[in-house]
Parts: sequence; C-alpha cells; structure tokens
Amino acid sequence: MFIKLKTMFFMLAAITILAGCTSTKVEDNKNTDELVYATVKDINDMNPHLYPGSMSAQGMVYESLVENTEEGIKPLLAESWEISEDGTEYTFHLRKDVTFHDGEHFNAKAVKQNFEAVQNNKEKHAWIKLSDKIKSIEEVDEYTVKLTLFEVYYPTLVELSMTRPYVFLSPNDFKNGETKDGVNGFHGTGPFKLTEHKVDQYAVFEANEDYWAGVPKIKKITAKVLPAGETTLLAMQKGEVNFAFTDDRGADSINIEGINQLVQAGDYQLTRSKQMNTKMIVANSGKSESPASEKNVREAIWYAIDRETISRDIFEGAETVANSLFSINVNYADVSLKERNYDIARAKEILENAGWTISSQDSVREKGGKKLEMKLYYDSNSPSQKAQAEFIQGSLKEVGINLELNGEESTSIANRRATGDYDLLFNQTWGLAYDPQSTVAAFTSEASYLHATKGIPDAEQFYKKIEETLTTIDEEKRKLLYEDILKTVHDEAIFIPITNGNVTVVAPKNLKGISFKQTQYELPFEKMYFE
Amino acid sequence: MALLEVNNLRVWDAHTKRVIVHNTSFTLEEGKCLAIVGESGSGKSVTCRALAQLNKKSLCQDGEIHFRNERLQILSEKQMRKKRGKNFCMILQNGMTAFDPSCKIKVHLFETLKTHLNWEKKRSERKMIQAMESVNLKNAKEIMNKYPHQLSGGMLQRIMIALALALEPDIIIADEPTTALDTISQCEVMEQLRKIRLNMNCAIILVSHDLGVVRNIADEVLVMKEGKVLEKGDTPSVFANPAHDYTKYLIKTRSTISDNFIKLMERSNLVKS
Amino acid sequence: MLKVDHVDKSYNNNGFFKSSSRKILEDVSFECSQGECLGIIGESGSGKSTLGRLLIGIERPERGSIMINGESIFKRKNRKSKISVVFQDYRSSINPFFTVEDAILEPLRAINIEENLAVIIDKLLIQVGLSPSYKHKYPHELSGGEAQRVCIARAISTEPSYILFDEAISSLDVSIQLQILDLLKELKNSYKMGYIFITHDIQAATYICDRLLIFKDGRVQETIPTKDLHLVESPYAKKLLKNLILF
Amino acid sequence: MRLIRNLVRDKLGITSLLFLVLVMLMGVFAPIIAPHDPLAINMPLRYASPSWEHLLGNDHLGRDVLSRILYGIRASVLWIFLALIISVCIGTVMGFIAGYYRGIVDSIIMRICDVMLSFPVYVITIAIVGILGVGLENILFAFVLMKWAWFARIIRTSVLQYIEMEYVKYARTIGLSHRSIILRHILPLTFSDIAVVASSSMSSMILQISGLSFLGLGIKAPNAEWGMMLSEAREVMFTRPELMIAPGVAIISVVIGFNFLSDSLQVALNPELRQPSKIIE
Amino acid sequence: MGAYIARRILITLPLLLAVSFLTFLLISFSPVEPAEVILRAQEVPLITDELIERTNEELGLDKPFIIQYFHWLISSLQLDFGNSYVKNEPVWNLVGPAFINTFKLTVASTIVIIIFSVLIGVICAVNERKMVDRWMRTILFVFTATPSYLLGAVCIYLFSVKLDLLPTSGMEGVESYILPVLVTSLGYIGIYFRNIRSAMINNLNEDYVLYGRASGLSEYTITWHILRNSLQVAVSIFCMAIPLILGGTVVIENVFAWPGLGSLSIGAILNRDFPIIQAYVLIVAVAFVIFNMISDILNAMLNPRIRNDS
Repeated sequence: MFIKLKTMFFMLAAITILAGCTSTKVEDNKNTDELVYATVKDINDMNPHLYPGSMSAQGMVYESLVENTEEGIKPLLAESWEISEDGTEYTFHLRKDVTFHDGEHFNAKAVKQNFEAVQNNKEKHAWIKLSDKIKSIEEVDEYTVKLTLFEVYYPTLVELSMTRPYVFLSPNDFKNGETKDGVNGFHGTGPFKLTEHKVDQYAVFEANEDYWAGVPKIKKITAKVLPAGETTLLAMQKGEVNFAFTDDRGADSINIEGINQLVQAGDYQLTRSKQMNTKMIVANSGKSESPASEKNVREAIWYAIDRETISRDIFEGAETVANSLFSINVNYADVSLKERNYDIARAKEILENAGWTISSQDSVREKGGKKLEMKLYYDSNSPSQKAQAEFIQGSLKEVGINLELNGEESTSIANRRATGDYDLLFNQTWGLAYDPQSTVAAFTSEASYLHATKGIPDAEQFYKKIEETLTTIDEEKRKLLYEDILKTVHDEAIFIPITNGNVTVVAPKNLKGISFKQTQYELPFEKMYFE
Repeated sequence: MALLEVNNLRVWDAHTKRVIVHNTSFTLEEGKCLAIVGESGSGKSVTCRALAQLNKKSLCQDGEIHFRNERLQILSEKQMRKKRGKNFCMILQNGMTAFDPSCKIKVHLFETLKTHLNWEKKRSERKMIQAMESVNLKNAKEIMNKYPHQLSGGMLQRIMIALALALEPDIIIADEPTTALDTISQCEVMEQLRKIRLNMNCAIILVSHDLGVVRNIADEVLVMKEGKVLEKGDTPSVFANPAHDYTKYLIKTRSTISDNFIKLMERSNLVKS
Repeated sequence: MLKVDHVDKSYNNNGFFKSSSRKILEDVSFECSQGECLGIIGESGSGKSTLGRLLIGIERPERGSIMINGESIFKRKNRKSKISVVFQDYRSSINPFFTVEDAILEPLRAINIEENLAVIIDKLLIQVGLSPSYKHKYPHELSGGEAQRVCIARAISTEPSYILFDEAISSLDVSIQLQILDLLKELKNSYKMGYIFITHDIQAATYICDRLLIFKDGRVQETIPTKDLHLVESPYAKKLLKNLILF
Repeated sequence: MRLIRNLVRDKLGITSLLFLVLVMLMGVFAPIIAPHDPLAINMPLRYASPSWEHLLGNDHLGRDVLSRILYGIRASVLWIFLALIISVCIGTVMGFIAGYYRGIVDSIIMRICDVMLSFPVYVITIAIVGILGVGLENILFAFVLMKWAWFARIIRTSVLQYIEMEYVKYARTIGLSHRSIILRHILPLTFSDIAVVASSSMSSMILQISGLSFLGLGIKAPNAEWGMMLSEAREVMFTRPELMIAPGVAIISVVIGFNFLSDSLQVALNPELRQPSKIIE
Repeated sequence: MGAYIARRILITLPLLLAVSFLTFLLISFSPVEPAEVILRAQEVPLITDELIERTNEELGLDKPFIIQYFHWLISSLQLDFGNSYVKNEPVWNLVGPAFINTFKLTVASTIVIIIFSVLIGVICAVNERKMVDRWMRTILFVFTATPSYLLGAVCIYLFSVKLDLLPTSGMEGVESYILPVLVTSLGYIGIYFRNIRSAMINNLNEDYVLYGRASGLSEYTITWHILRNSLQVAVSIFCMAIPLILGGTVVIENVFAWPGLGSLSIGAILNRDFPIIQAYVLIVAVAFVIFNMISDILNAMLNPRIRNDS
C-alpha cells in the first residue's frame, strides 16, 4: 500500500515536471514581421470620440484630417485646406482614395457625421477649446468640407490633429447616428485594424492592406497586458514580448537598468525621442489652507530639489534637468526666466524670511502654530515617481518641510487635480503637439490646472490674458502674451520642473524606421520594418 | 501440547525505554480460559495485544510466543495477518468505537469473512445471520445494515462475538469485554462467551479487572501488577488460597463489597451465586 | 433536607420545521433527609445523569421543584456551602491550572472564609487520607484515587447539607473503590451530611446507602430501604438483580 | 504554568518564542539598535553592495537596508500584533458572552459572525482600502473588523467545551459567581486555545498584509515595511535579485517562527499530542 | 437527509440577504460622490453641478437608501450590477469573464491541492516521524511561510527565465496555468496536508483500526477506512478552499498578469470604480456562502451521524 502510494506520488510529480518540459516553447518573435508590445493597461474602449481608450492603440486605427509634425501642420486625410480671411472658415479638401476598415468610403459625409457626433457630446470635450468654437460643419461636395467657427481660434489645426476626438470612425459603427453611448465596431482609416481583443489579456492589430499611404510592413502588432514592470522585462528577455515604449500615462514601469542590461545582451535596441515633455510637481496655489498656496513655500521647494541627482541617479541620465515649465524647443517658450538651481541654504533662507521658523534640527517648520506639512501624490504605477517622491521627501525634510506621500492610480490623481484636493502632485506636460497652447489653456480648465493657478495674484486678469492669447490673430501679440504668461507661472513657482522626459522605445535590434511623432502618446508603427 | 506458549515476553517503549511488561511466561491449553487480572496500568492489555503483535509500532517486544509449536516472531507481517482473525479473534472493550463509524456494520463483517474464508457476500450474510441469532441478536439482517452509532454497546459486543463465532478461531482474546456495559448486557455477553466456549471448544484469554467475571468463567488466572506476573494458577485455588499479598488484597476488597450484598440477598431467590 | 417534587425535564431537538422534545425525566419525586445516604441506581440512558445536573442546581426542570431546607436550589446563594458534588471523571474535576490547595480552598473562599486556611487544608487532607504535602501538587500529578480524595476533601470543606456523588467511584479500580467507600462512610458519621449516590453499580450502592431508588427511563421504579432489597417488586429491579455477576 | 513548562521542554517552541520576542524587542528598540536613520537618503550609495558600514547594503535611494529591516519590524510585526490583540480581545468578549450566556444573545452574535465570516478577509480589505484609501491603518482596521468574528466563534466553541468540564460544574454547584467562574476557570483555558489560534493567524496576517503592501495598498512611503521593500526590490529583481533576500528572509523567518510557536503551543496544551506514543490500556 | 439539505439551504437565504446588504452598505460609506467619480473617470474635463444632478438621476442615486438597496438587489439578481464608472460598460461584462478566469485558476488549484495534500498527508501519516514525513513537513513548512508573490517571482525566474520552460504570464494555453496554480497551491497544500495527516494519525489510534488489524484485514483495507474517515474532515476544508482561493488570488493574479477578479478589483480600487468593487465583493461573498453550504451538505452526506439524525 505504502509503496504504491509512493510510486503514485512520484509518478504524479514526474508527470507535472514532464508537462512543464514538453510545453511548447513560445514562438520566437525575433525573425518575423510581428511586434508584440507590453502595455500596463488594457487598450480599453476604442471609441475614438471618448477618452477611456489607449491613445497609442487609437493612433494606429484612427486618423485625423491633419498631422502635427516637427515642421508644422501637414496634410493627412485632408490633402489641402484653405482658411478664410477672417480666420473663422476652414475648407478641407479630402483625399479621395481612403476607405474605412469595413470598406466604407471616406468622404465629406463621413467627416460631417463624425464631427457632429463629437459636437453632440460637447461637454465631454470641454478641455479642447475648439469644441466650443465650432459653429457648423458642412459638406461642400463629396470630398470637400467646410468648418465654420464662431470666432478666430489659432490652434484649430493643431487641435484637429490630435489623436482624439476629431478623428474618423466608419459611420456604420454609429449607434443611432451617435457615438456617445458606445459604438458597434472600431473601424477607422488608419494603417492598422483591430482584429482581436481579449480584455485585460491582449489586443491584436493587423496591417490594413488597403491603407492609402501604402501597406505597413509590420503585419501584426499585439498589445499584451503586463501590469508589472519586471514581468515585462522578463517577457522581453524570453521573447514573449519584443517591444516596449513609454506608455500613455508616461508611467515608466520598466526599470532603466533592466533595459540597459537587455540592450547589452544584444537582442534589443534602445531609442529615445528628443525631449518631449517636462516632468514636474504641480503646487496647488489655490488651496488657501495649504502651505502650497504660499509663493515662498513653493519657491523653497523648488530650490530644495536636487534635480541633477534625480536626473543622474534615478533616471540614470535618460532624462535631463528641466529648469522651466517648457523647454526652449517648445513654440513660444524661448523666454528668459530666472534660474532656480539646487540651493538648500537659499530654500531655508526663503522660508525663514517668510516666517516659517524652525525650533530645532530635524523638526518641522511652523508659522502661527501651523506646521509646514503637505501631501504629495504620485502615480503608483511609476516606480521612478515613487523614488523621486521619496528623494524629494528627504530633501524637504532637510529644510524643515514635512511631506506625506500618497501613491494612487493616474485616474485618481487626475481626479484630485480636477477637484483641487491636493497640495502637490506629479504631472507632466502633454507633449510637443499640445504645448504650449493646450497646457496653457488648461490653466483655465477646472479639469486641469485651474486649482493650481487660482492662487496667482490677480488670477482673473491672468485667465483673460490666456483667452486673448488663444483667440488673437496677431502673432507678435501672441508671442508677448505667452512670454507674460510663462513668466508669471515661473515666478509664482506653481509648476516646479524636474526633468525633461522623452519617449523611450525598446525594440528588437533588427527593427528599423523607429521614429516619433509630436506627441508622446503615439508611435508611427506604420513606418517601422524589420531588416 | 499447549495451544499457546509464551516465554519471557517483554514489552518496552522504544522511545522512553520504559519496560511495560516484564518477562512474562504462561501457557494456554486447548479449550481453556485464561484470565489476566490486574488493575489499571498493570500491562494486561499490552500483554494480550503482544500475543497477536498488535501493539503500536513504538512498542517493542521480545520473548517467544509459540502457537501450535509455530514461532510467531519469525512470521512475516503477512503471515501474521492471516493468523489474526482466523486463529486469534479479538473482542474489544468498547464496541462503540470498534467499528468504522462511517460504514455500516456489515462492511467490516464481510471484509473479515472475505479475507479469511473467502466467502462471497451472500454466504457471509447467511452465516452472520446464523451467528448473530445464536448470540441472541434478533433481526440480524437489519442490524447489519446499521451504523455503529445506532446500536448499543452490548449489541456491538455481541456482534463481535458473533463474528468470532463465524470465524471459528482457536483463541478468542477478550479485552475487558464487560467493563463498558450495563449490568444486564454484561450478563448477556458473559453468557455468550461461555456458550461459544462450550460449542466450539476454543480457548479464551480474558482480560479483566472484575474478579467476579473472572471467577465466573476462567479456568486459570494470571495476576499482574505493574507489568509483572505476581501469581498464576487455576482459578479455584488462586481464589481460595491466594499466594501473593496483592492477590489477597484484591480478593479481599472485592469480597467485602459483595459479601455485604450477598448477605442482604440471602433470603431471596433473585440472585444466583 | 432535600426534597424533589414532581420534576419533569425534556430536551428539545430544535428542528427547522418542527421542534420535537424528548422527555428525559418524568414526574420524579423523592426526599433525602439530613444524614441519610440515598442511592440512585440506573443503567446508562436512564436519565440519571440529567437528574444529577438538576440536583446540583445547574439546570432547571420544566416542572416541579427541588428544595433544600425549604428553599429552591436554583438560586445561587441557596446552594452556597449547602450543596456539593463529586463527579465520575476525576481528570476533569479539578482545574488543571489549580494546585490541590487552590482547589480545596475554592468553596471556602466562595463563602468568604479567610482565617486559618492553612490549618483547614491540612486537616482536610489528613481526613481524606492524604498527606498535607499534597497541597502543592497539580491534578495531573495525582492518581485517580488521590484525585477523587481531593474532590471529596473539597466537597466536605464547607460541611454542606448534602453531597451528590455522580458515579463518583465508577472509574476507579475495585480496591480503590472500597477505600473511597470506607472513607465516605467514616466522613458521614463525623459530619452528618446527606449523600445522594448516583451509580449503576448496585453492589457498591448497597455497601454504603441506606435507601435505594431504582431508576429507569426517567422514572422512579421503586424506592426501597437497602436492608429490604430482596423484597423488590418491580420487574425491572428483579431483572437487574438477577443479571448481576457476583463474586 | 504547565503550558510554560511544556513549552520550555519543547526546544523548537521555546526557540521560536525567544526569536519572536527578540524580533519584537528589536522593533521596539529600533531607534537604539539601528545603525543608521532608515529614512536617510544617500544617493551616492544607491544600490551599494553590503559593506561594514552598511551590513545589508543600500536600496534605490541609498538608504541603509539593515536599518529599514529593523524599523520594518514595527509595521510588519508590531502593528499587526496590536491589531491581532485588539481583534482577539473583541472576539474573546463576544465569544464569551455568546458561549457562556447562550440564548438569544448567542444567536445574535453568531449570526453576525456568520455574516462577517462570509467575506474573505482579502476581499473586505480590498473593499475597505477602496473606500477609505490606501494605508496600513486601513488594512489593519479591515483586519480587526473581520478577524474578531473568527476568534469569537473559536472562543465560543472552546467556552462551550470548557463549560461542560466537571470543575466548572462544580464551581457552579457551590454557587460561585459568573464572573469568578469565567475569570478563574474558563478564561485561563480558553486563553491557551486563543494563543494557538492567534499565533497561527498572526502568521497568515503577516503574509496577507505584506501581500497588500506589495500591491501598493499598504504602508505609505518612506516608512519601511517588508512587503513594500520586497515590492521595491521586485522592480529590480532581475538586475539586483540580492535586494529581495533581506526582506524575504525576514518575512519567512518570522512567519515560520509563528507557525512553530503555534504548533508547539498546541502540543504543549494537548497532552495527547505531547507523548511520542501513548499507551492505550 | 432531504430535510437537512432543505434546512441548510433555507438557513443560507437570510445569510445571503445579510451579506448583500452589508456589501451595499459598505460601498455606500465611500466618501466620494459616485456621480462625480463617473464623470471624472470618463475623463469629462468640465463637470458642472447640472451634469452631476443629471447623472444622479440616471443612476437613481437621489432615492432613499433602502430603495436604492432593493433596486440594486433586484438588478444584481439579474446579474445587472450597473455600469462601470470607468469603462462605461455593464459591470457583468467585465466581472463575468474575470470571474471565469479566476474560477479556472481556482478550480485547477483546488484539484492540485486536493490531490497533493491527500497524497502527501497519507504518505506522511503512514510514515509518521520517519524521514519522508520530516522532510515533507519541513519543505512545506517553508513554502507556507513564503509570501506568494516572492514564491511567484522566484518561480518565474527559475522556470521561465533560467530554464525557459514556461511562459511568464498571461493565460494562453495549458502551460500558462502551471506556475500560477503551483504558487497558489503550495501554500494551501502546506496547510491542508497537515489536516489530513493529523486526521489520519488520530484515526490510526482509533479502536476500529485496532479491531480491523485484529480481524486480520489487510493494511490496504485498513488504510482505506482511515482515509475515508479522515477525508470527512478534509471534504469540508476543501470545499471552503474554493471560495478562499477565489478571494485570495489577488496577489498571484498581479504577479502572473492573470486577467481575473483580483487584477480587476485592484484596478477598480485605484480608480474608485465602486460598482465593480461592489460586484466583486458580492460575488465572492456569495460564492463563499454557497460553498460553505455545499461543504456542510457534503459533510452530512459523508457522516452517517448527521445524515440519520436529522
């Protein structure tokens, strides 16, 4: 009996091990024309007129009328366009050889239907000022549409170039002519089609054989959900995944050292875009009960952060030190601003002068019985933010500021930003396509930085200036206005810059044609090919 | 020729090295009844389990046990297993726990009969009904289909006797068969044991602390205390002329209580002496 | 004096659909006077242990009363120092965390006797035939007989009106049984307490009891003075006596 | 007393007990024995290997790992221990009330327990963290909220068992008050049962809480906690796997300690298990 | 027996009601206004009071608490848990597949747990205090004390990276089950085999074993009887293992990127997606109650005492 049991046990054990051994090895992706990229989150709802979906995925499937490039606005689905004298009428001439993935022809009617569907859900698009400015959209002929605005709005074309919402979905997918309550399918005009989606597992995109700009060389792209950074690294090491890039939210879940090791091992290459955004801490100047509403405190924090060390040690040099909200390669951002370098003594001095006194070493400064304490929120998916937060916490302690750290999901942080329920939080600018106009416009948007900027002296005046900047047609005036705005926020130390971030791509060594767009949210997969 | 001959049986605990049964020797003749008497902790149960090599693995034993001139120690476990049940049949103290609580009574009965006599179910059932009826169990078929907890201790005890009856063993080892029972069941069980002995001429080893029971049935008595045999001899002589002080003491205490009772009942015909 | 008057007791089987109740005791009445030893004889399942629980006041009957000296025993203060008990299971009769001394002092402390405790302990231990050196021992260090003696010492310490012995000698070896019975006889003579002796062993009961109560299926079959035992009339009692295995 | 004596006899048991007491004391006296400030950031020492100055090396911010492990005892062991004690206390009171007084109170308490026990601890913890936000205190709150029912039920069972003991019946017979019966006769015995259950659930709580910390639902930075240290180490586990060793060993050894202790207590309390072989007469 | 089952099921109903009420109550303690959460989660950048009011009306959040509860209960019974705040999809569409994924993992793990804990338990019990027993116990002791995420990480490192045998994560194909199931099971096996072992050892000391031996029954038959009796305890434990694992895979799902309830609920917490948390808590609690009931019934079926006395 016992002997039998023993043999049975060992047999079972053996079977288990054998089962393990004989399991088919995962396909070698290295020499195929497929890409499998790791994503922290599911691609989610791909409806291009709503916001939950993954932007990089939407970018593969949908296209806009125009494209924002380094050289400026370029044609995409619109071959050319004219702007009326007064700047309120835009006439677009559409490409004639474009079809949606379901075979439906792309024409003026489709454009009109899409625009109307977006406009019918206007309140959800309030962040993009254009939605407020559109008066009407008309079909002129089959391939010509006319967009009429209420007033002049200079970033119109830029906002039309964005990944969402002004992109085009096959009208066949509409529900009752609308898209706001969901759609029946995800047929865009882009280089890739969504062919399979298993929620929280993976999504498969296949090359659009009828793509107007030529069939993409990469035939299949799979987005695989891998929530943890080190799992991604492992999966890449094994070849289960062969591509990774800084995702939507800018969460850099993959450890830099790990990437370097991977690259050194020889199968992968690392490509970084040029500076794309600024990573920063946003101080809530509008929360009057918080010390963060005090300019001196914000300035002291700025001085107390050793950005050199962050850039060198935490980012291992991958990101560079940022000294202002926008780096100078951003339009209109080349203005001279006061530099605030790492200077602990200066920080202490500012606080001391502002009346925040310290009783002993290692204690927290106080003013009028109130302690100098603040909460800093970071994205719990981003290890580098956590490391920075802890590092900053340590530095601020040195100057007598007590920082409480809270890691939360990005949605929750966005929520706090919108409700003003924070002292300090990590954030980043939105990328070249959006800067500075969208970011600056966001100063006035409750969803974005309204709370953060509320504490600026004479804020109403400040917001008026922003409104004026966006609607003026006088380029010189706009430049001056921008300079004024950027100076104000800089002097007020509301956005405490840390580093300039970029988009990082880890790809198989033989993948060529890796380039970047003007936004950090998408990659031009259609330009990539294997050698 | 003695049916069973035990020479220098010694049992000790393998871990603590404590000796539980000191060199014990005795013989059992065919058809006789040997009683092992002693108070709790005297090692009487361990002794009789040692005969069938049923003690736990942590207890070691040596000494010689001959059954019909066959040395039991040299038998393999498998050979020994064949002897148990077929040659040595045990009756335990507590019938309530002696059967698998999750099986019907008949499961154990049939398994045992199948093992030793290779009887199929039908035959087993028929024979068991016979055996059970002869130990005064009515509705034998019904009883066999019950679970142990549905029956009384006395009934279960008698089922064990019935099983022994069916197996026709050479020796029945009865370990305190009456201790856990009511007065009335005690009497019945003793009656059946006596009957079985008469009918089948099998030998009995009776372990008991109740001198009344022992005197009633045993031919020979073995008095044990703390693992040592103090005295042995045939029942009437041991009870009449105990040699050892301890035996005397046991007999005296027991008779003090029962003398008082017997005196009370003298005038009555209710009690048989 | 203890008076049990028309006592009924049943247990509920709480079913979900119907609750059935099983009668354990039915119309039980008897008395036990000071200094008397009453034996309650019953086989297992006769309800004698339930009766035992009622007699020490820790459970209440549905009907009827149990009085000691005219007061209900179900009130705690009426029981204090008047009723005591010795159980069958000597192993669980003493709190394993208690020494012999703690155990014996417990009832004395309960009635707030604080003086001369050391003297009392020694006296009690000697009285039950144990050396005073036992007082520092723990229950698991005692043999069955010794433990039972400690229980008896504990029971007599407050000189109660009566003591209930619930199969108190059944788990002991016969020789020890006799010792305990003799001890009890002796104590009864010196303390004049009432004993209620619940047992299935009719022979032991006749040794000590003045009066016997034959108990079956929750009913009193017959009550008879010990000396008249041979005159029993109920068929059950007769059968019981007939089936005894005598020495 | 017997308990302690038996425990002392059991080498493994007493070793684990001493080890755990030592660990807890180290947690209490962390400020005295820790070689460095656990929060002191020292970027030049980022991911430094062990040295005489920093015996277990340094983490991603150059903080001393040894000191963080020592301070981590507070969150990983001491606070959990406190939560355990609170839930044991609530459970004990409830269990006693239910078991001793029976009747309607018993039914009510047991029904509440049934409802509480219908939720797996993880699930409720997650819900509570979802509502109240991330933080060790919320997790501990959830644990206290859920675990007391579990203890109450166990204690009720053991009260029901001990109340049937002859010495309790004796105490009731001689008219002792409920209070002294509970305090003198039932509590000491149930206490030993509680000790067994509590020490084994301590180990599961440590594992569960470290798991939640690992998921980022637990303690807030920069405070040290073993689960979080492991989570931080996981991010670099393929480049610097050695960082997982210290917190991993710490958790495993403490959990093993509690498991051993629980086993030994059980043996020490149960005479039947104590003897290597029991002779059945 | 039938009466027992009926009774047990009837007891379960009020418990389920209480559980559902508590679930609803729990979520209603949340400090955030659901309407706002929904709007934010949909990344509606500009939230007006009007919009909130409209959303409240849409969701029936303006009604009294108890009515909200009954509405919720009735729709929950139809598996309608409302819409996810974040994904704007019916909750069941998200929770359903996740539940099935977690359930697959749970069932696979339970089977492994049962097989191995019985096997190891039996082996250890019959070889009590011998080498096999000691080693098994020591090894499993260490596994039980190891946090599952650590074990998971080590397994991935060992089997997926170093030996390159198994996929690191996801749930494609049989081989992707091996590691999560292994890691889930190990901890439980370490606990349950001890139960089986001690039940076996306790049974070994029972009189019926002695009587069986004395009757000359083969060791095989006797072991079968012992196992049968020991398993009675085990059956109820195993039944309870299913909901326990169901509610406890959170960490393992995270480590192996298993698209189940755990991953879903963590995401929901961090996004404050209350309908999903609510559905998650309710589903696992209901599973818990139901499996508890099944375990009691099974236990009764195996144990003739309960079976016949009811």
